[in-house]
Amino acid sequence: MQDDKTSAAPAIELIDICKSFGPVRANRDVSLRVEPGTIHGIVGENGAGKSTLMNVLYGHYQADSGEMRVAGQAVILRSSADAIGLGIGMVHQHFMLVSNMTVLENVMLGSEGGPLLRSGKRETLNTLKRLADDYGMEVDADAVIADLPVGIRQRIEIIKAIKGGARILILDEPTGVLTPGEADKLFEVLRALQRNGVTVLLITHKLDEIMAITDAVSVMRHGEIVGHRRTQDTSPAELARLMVGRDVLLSVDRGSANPGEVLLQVSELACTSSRGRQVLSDISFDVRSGEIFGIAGVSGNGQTELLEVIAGMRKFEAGSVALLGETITPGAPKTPAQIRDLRVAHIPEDRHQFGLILSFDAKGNAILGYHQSADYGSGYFLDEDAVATHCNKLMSDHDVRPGNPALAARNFSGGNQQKLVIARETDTDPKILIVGQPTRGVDVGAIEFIHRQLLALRDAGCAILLVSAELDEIIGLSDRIMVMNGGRQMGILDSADAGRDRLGTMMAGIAEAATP
Amino acid sequence: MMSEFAFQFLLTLDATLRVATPLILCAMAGIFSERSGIIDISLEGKLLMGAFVAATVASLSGSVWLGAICAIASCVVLALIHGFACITHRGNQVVSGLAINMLASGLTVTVGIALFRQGGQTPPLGNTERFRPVEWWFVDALDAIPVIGPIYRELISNHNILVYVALVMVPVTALLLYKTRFGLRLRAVGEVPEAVDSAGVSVTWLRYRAVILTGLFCGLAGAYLSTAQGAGFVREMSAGKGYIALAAVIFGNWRPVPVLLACLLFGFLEAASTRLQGIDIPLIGEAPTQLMLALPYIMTVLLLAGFVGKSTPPTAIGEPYQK
Amino acid sequence: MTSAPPLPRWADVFVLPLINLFVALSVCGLIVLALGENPFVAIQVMIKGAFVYPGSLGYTLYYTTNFIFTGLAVAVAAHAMMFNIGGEGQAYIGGLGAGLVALWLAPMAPLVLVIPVAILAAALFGAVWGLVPGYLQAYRGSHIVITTIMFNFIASAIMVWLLAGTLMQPGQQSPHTAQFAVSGQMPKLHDMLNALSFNVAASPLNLSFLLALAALFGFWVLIWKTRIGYEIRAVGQNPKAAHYAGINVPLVIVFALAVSGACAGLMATNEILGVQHRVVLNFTSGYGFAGIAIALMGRNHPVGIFFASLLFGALYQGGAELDFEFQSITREIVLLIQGMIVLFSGALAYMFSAPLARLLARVLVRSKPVEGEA
Amino acid sequence: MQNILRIIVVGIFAMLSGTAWAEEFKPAVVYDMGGKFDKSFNEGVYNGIKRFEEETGVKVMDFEVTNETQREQAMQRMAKRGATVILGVGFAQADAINKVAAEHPDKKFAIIDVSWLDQPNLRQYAFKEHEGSYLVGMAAALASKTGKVGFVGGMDIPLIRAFACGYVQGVKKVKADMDVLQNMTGTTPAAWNNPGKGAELAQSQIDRGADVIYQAAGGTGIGVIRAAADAGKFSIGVDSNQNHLAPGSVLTSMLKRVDVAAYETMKDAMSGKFDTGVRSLGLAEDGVGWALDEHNAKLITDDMKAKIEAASADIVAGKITVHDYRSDSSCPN
Repeated sequence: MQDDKTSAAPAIELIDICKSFGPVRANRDVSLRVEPGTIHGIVGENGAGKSTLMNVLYGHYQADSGEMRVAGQAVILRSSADAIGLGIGMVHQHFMLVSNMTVLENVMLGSEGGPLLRSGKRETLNTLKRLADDYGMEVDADAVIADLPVGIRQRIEIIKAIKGGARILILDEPTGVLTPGEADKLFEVLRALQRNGVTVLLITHKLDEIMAITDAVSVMRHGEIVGHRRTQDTSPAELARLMVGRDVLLSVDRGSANPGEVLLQVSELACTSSRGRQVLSDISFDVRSGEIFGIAGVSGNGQTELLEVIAGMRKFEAGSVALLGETITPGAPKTPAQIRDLRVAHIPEDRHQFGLILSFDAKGNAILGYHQSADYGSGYFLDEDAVATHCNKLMSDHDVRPGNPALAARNFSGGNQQKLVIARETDTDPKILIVGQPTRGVDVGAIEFIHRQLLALRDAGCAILLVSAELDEIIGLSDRIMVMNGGRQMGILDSADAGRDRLGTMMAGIAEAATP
Repeated sequence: MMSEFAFQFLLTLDATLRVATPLILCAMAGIFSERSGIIDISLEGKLLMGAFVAATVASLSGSVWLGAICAIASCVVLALIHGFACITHRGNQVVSGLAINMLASGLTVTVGIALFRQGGQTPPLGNTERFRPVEWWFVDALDAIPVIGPIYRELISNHNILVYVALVMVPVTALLLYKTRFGLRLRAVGEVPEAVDSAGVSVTWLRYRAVILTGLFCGLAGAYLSTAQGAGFVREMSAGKGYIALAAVIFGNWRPVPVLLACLLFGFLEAASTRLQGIDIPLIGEAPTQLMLALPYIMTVLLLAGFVGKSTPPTAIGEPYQK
Repeated sequence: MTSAPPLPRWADVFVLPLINLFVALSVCGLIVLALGENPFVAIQVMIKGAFVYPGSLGYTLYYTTNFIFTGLAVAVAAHAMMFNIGGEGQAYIGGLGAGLVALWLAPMAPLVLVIPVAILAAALFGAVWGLVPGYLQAYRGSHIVITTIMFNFIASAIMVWLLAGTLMQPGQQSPHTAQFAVSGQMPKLHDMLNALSFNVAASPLNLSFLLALAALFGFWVLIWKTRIGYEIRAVGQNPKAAHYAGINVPLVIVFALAVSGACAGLMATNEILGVQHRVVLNFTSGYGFAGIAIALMGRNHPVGIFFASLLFGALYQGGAELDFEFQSITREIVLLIQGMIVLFSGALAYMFSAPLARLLARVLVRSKPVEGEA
Repeated sequence: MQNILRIIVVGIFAMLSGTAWAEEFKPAVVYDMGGKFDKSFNEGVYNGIKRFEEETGVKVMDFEVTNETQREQAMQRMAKRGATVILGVGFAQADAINKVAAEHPDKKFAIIDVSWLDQPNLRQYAFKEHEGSYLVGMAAALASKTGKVGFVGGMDIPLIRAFACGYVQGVKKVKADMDVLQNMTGTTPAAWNNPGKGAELAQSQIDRGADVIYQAAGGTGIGVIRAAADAGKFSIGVDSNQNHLAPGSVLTSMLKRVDVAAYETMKDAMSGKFDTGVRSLGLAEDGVGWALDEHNAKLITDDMKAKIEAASADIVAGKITVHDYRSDSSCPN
């Protein structure tokens, strides 16, 4: 099936692939060529459409339109089985491993070699041995998955993907959960695969990995491919800029900040995820009244966890957070309600998961988090008229359209949903505002409106902590900028000193700037 | 005196086996469905339907085997309804199970009255319309031997053929689950259906096969109730046994051999409570039969709450699979 | 990933449930046909039996009362996305509470004191029986469905033990308590109306019916008008957002289950205080499970629950009439109808959703554009 | 024209006055939860009703209750449908009939197995089950080879204790040191309808050495009879003649002539001889007895038959008094 190198038919060729989920267009006219025997990177922010694309390629989803060719042949994949038959293997972001089964059983799954397991087992053991010899991927066949470290689990995923002689291997965010050492081991394996003629597609948002291992790279943004580069011809900074885009052009003159007292102080914060991975380590900074403190970084480098810790939504292991003089420590935590009562407002990163209850109408969402306030009722009861009045006021003040408090939140456009969340959180005249991704999935008109509001709030003396993956947004709004990478802070810059290139390289975790 | 006690204990064990048989078959049925990720609280309804159809067909045709086959078929139909709702239409598995339990309650009595006009019962079944106990070889010859003789006669021989079938079904289930391709995929689909899908195996078809097996085993259990242990169908004769079997599945952590032990334990509680009824036990007083009958439920609650042991249900149970 | 156009709200709330009900009844009609009877005649008999004969409306509303309470029990929990199928056990234990109060207090206190206390006891006992599974779900992670099933059986064992033991009326043949003194008996509506010189046929319908209507109203207020109701709905619709909003999610779950259990417990006021006037075995006789069908059909809304309860009340009362009229159909057909309704309105609720949406989209396409589309 | 007018007037008058105008005889019976084909108590009543229907050609309305509320409701319905005499089956209907009878003083009511109510229009049947049980107890003792016999009751209530007590007295009359194993199926009405458990209880008694088992357990008893037949032992039927259920294994049946009571009720009501009050039916009244027919003829030896009939005569004559458990809630042995 593999032609000689001379024929040079692309291992994979996608032409104008489109895929929508309901109203959400996950992939728009995606075209991609992957040369055989290369390691091809695909980078992009969360939600850029990378995983959808790969699932289309793996037959898990069917594209709405577009063409796909494998080794020059046009193919139609109806299921994963078709993809497997064409020699495509995939390692998913979330491991497809059954944790209470053994390594051997997991590897056999789907290719048991007969109705009884016995003969298949022997064969699979041979395969495991061969792969261990060829690629140095040694595993204990009888170990139960649950007992194995993440790195080994991923190795098993790779074994599963290539055991049947796959010529194309797709890896979706393979290093997201790996330690640096484990990631290095993974790269060795990938190189060995490449030497054996396997084409590798590597999806990641970690730029250093792209630079370290790929031959070529495609950048995705908002469901589209925004650039193809040969790795040797590009730089992390360029990729970072491509990823986070430059379509957000800030026309607002933000004027100079007038910082006052420190309202929010984070000291030596450390936090581990429920899976035991260190997601924040040694984070320290402070935010003053009247300033916007921006946190730059590619998504998934600890920003989410940082916001959640400050908002009282996540337990943490060490350090402290001081909000308006009240100190939270792991031993003395506060609930989100207690923190909100301190007049700390929180615009969450993901409005669909946290900021809104989509099935509730706009009224109901207008008081989410403030439903215990005396403004919206007395005693145990909610005063519907007061809520409706409040919602109407929010909607007209913040230009939420349509201005219908009885319309369910899911029926508003993304921009108007976000305006509603921002309206709710800023209307209380907060002392501290923590904001995550304020303009993600928001149309251009609304972006400007939202930016103006944040600045007005700053000028009114609010301390704003802003997390955004949009580099231009961070640069355009922030007075000071902290860059995060891998759960650590890479440095804090005055926005006057923060050029795109400098931030880009810091975001890629490459250079660490001196802390002013 | 002591040997009399031992003999009584032996007989209680013997009764345990008889009482536990429908539990074992139902629980093995439950293992298939639940291991594939589909909650099945309709074991009860299927058991009832199986019992009804087995007795009805046996009574009308005179053939107990035809009765058992039809019982299995009817339970498979119910299982397919469950599958259609839960797998194809991704409906709520608990609601679907409840619906099937209600349907079974209503249908058995309605059809029973229409057919036999006996208040929902079938006529009593004659000997040819029932499964009969099977006497093993050398029972009389071994009688003379102390200990082994009585054990052989009472505990091992002279059981109904379906009792042996139920016992055989446990290793069959275990082999199916742990030694075959189907079993490997079944175990995987209840944990991580995405893994099965991405390995190129149809989740839908796999789960359908699992519920069909559930129907099959439930049909046998139903046939045992009305044509082996009993001699005819009476309304609501499943009397919560399906739920006890479900409790046993949970208690046995969804694994065949522990589930068997749980069934035997629950069966023993029932057999013992029957025998201890009204008897004063030293220190305890009158045997607390209600407590003994409720013990399976109480133990299951404690287990689920993590107060005794740990229950690890299949990870994907209860969640419809959507790509 | 079949993405049908969204179903208009009115169609979702009215048309879809009616289609589901129609399909469920049609299947039952086919079964009646198979039994050799005319389903239309059967329906006529049921309607007459439920509404037309003297006193039949009273019986219908008496059954309706039970269904309102158990339907509410399921609905309250459902708003917190909890599946309470323990209504049966909660009502049973609620009956114990009402019974204990009526037995002990009635001989020495007037009705105006005994009845309210007994009602409270019913609610309280039911609440406890709902709260425990709620706690185990919220704080220990036990599956609420399995726990409530088990609690039904445990309740049943406790009641048998008590009614055949300590609480059994001495010298009696069957396991039930002694009859309550008159001040422990909920007044019958026909007695009250007759006292006001309206001439109404006797039926078991009693003041509990008004309590049920009040509970429906209270439920509406609780869920849609109070802060805690807001929290319950928020937890049910999006627990993550609820956590973000500072809501104590596990506590709200426990609270919802306690209210749910209390509603189920109140069913005992109708059966025990209103009709039996003593605690009897198995007085719940499946009403708790039927509550699931009620809540599913009524879309967890008080108006829907009322009409669904009325439908089921009519089915129960009219179903008894089938026994008189037909040789081959008995009231067990009602169980069958109940099962079909749960199947089609519950498990297969959305089977007709996508086709209906497509049909409506085709019909309505020219009428007006949808507002606020993303 | 006048004729038509007269018809109309009479018709209207008839509609208004309902029952008062031509008192038509309309009998009704309300069976209890076991249903009229329970092979036992309810079926006995059904047999009596059937005989009445066949002899007179009058159709008897009937209803089988399936839940607690329906007892009263069914009787009310029967009364409203114009029933002139309503028969309730079993003590569970006592409360309901007490109430409905009071509300309908113009109608006649009868109930079986109840003796404690007080309504002027109510006839109550009480049976001396202990006398019949005494006779089958003798039969059991005479037929037993192991020296142990058993008793399986349904729900544990005084009525069933009376069965057991009479049985024990009969057994001891034959052989004073004989063991009688006793079990009750349960404490709830479900105990009447659990043949599986009945079979288990019988098996446990057989395991302990009993070779004749008397059951008074409604539908549960079917399981007892089956288990005894499977094990090659004897069982004794109850209420109806159950000898045919397992010919050669059912030793005899304790007859409780509820069919007679039902037939008599209807017949008396039809002929206007319906008197109220408590009717106590024992051996003397032929209300209880033991069954001997072609199915068990081979099992009952002449000697057994002679001894049982002698005892029966003695009881009728008052030479033997069988103690009724219900009189003092205790059994002499």
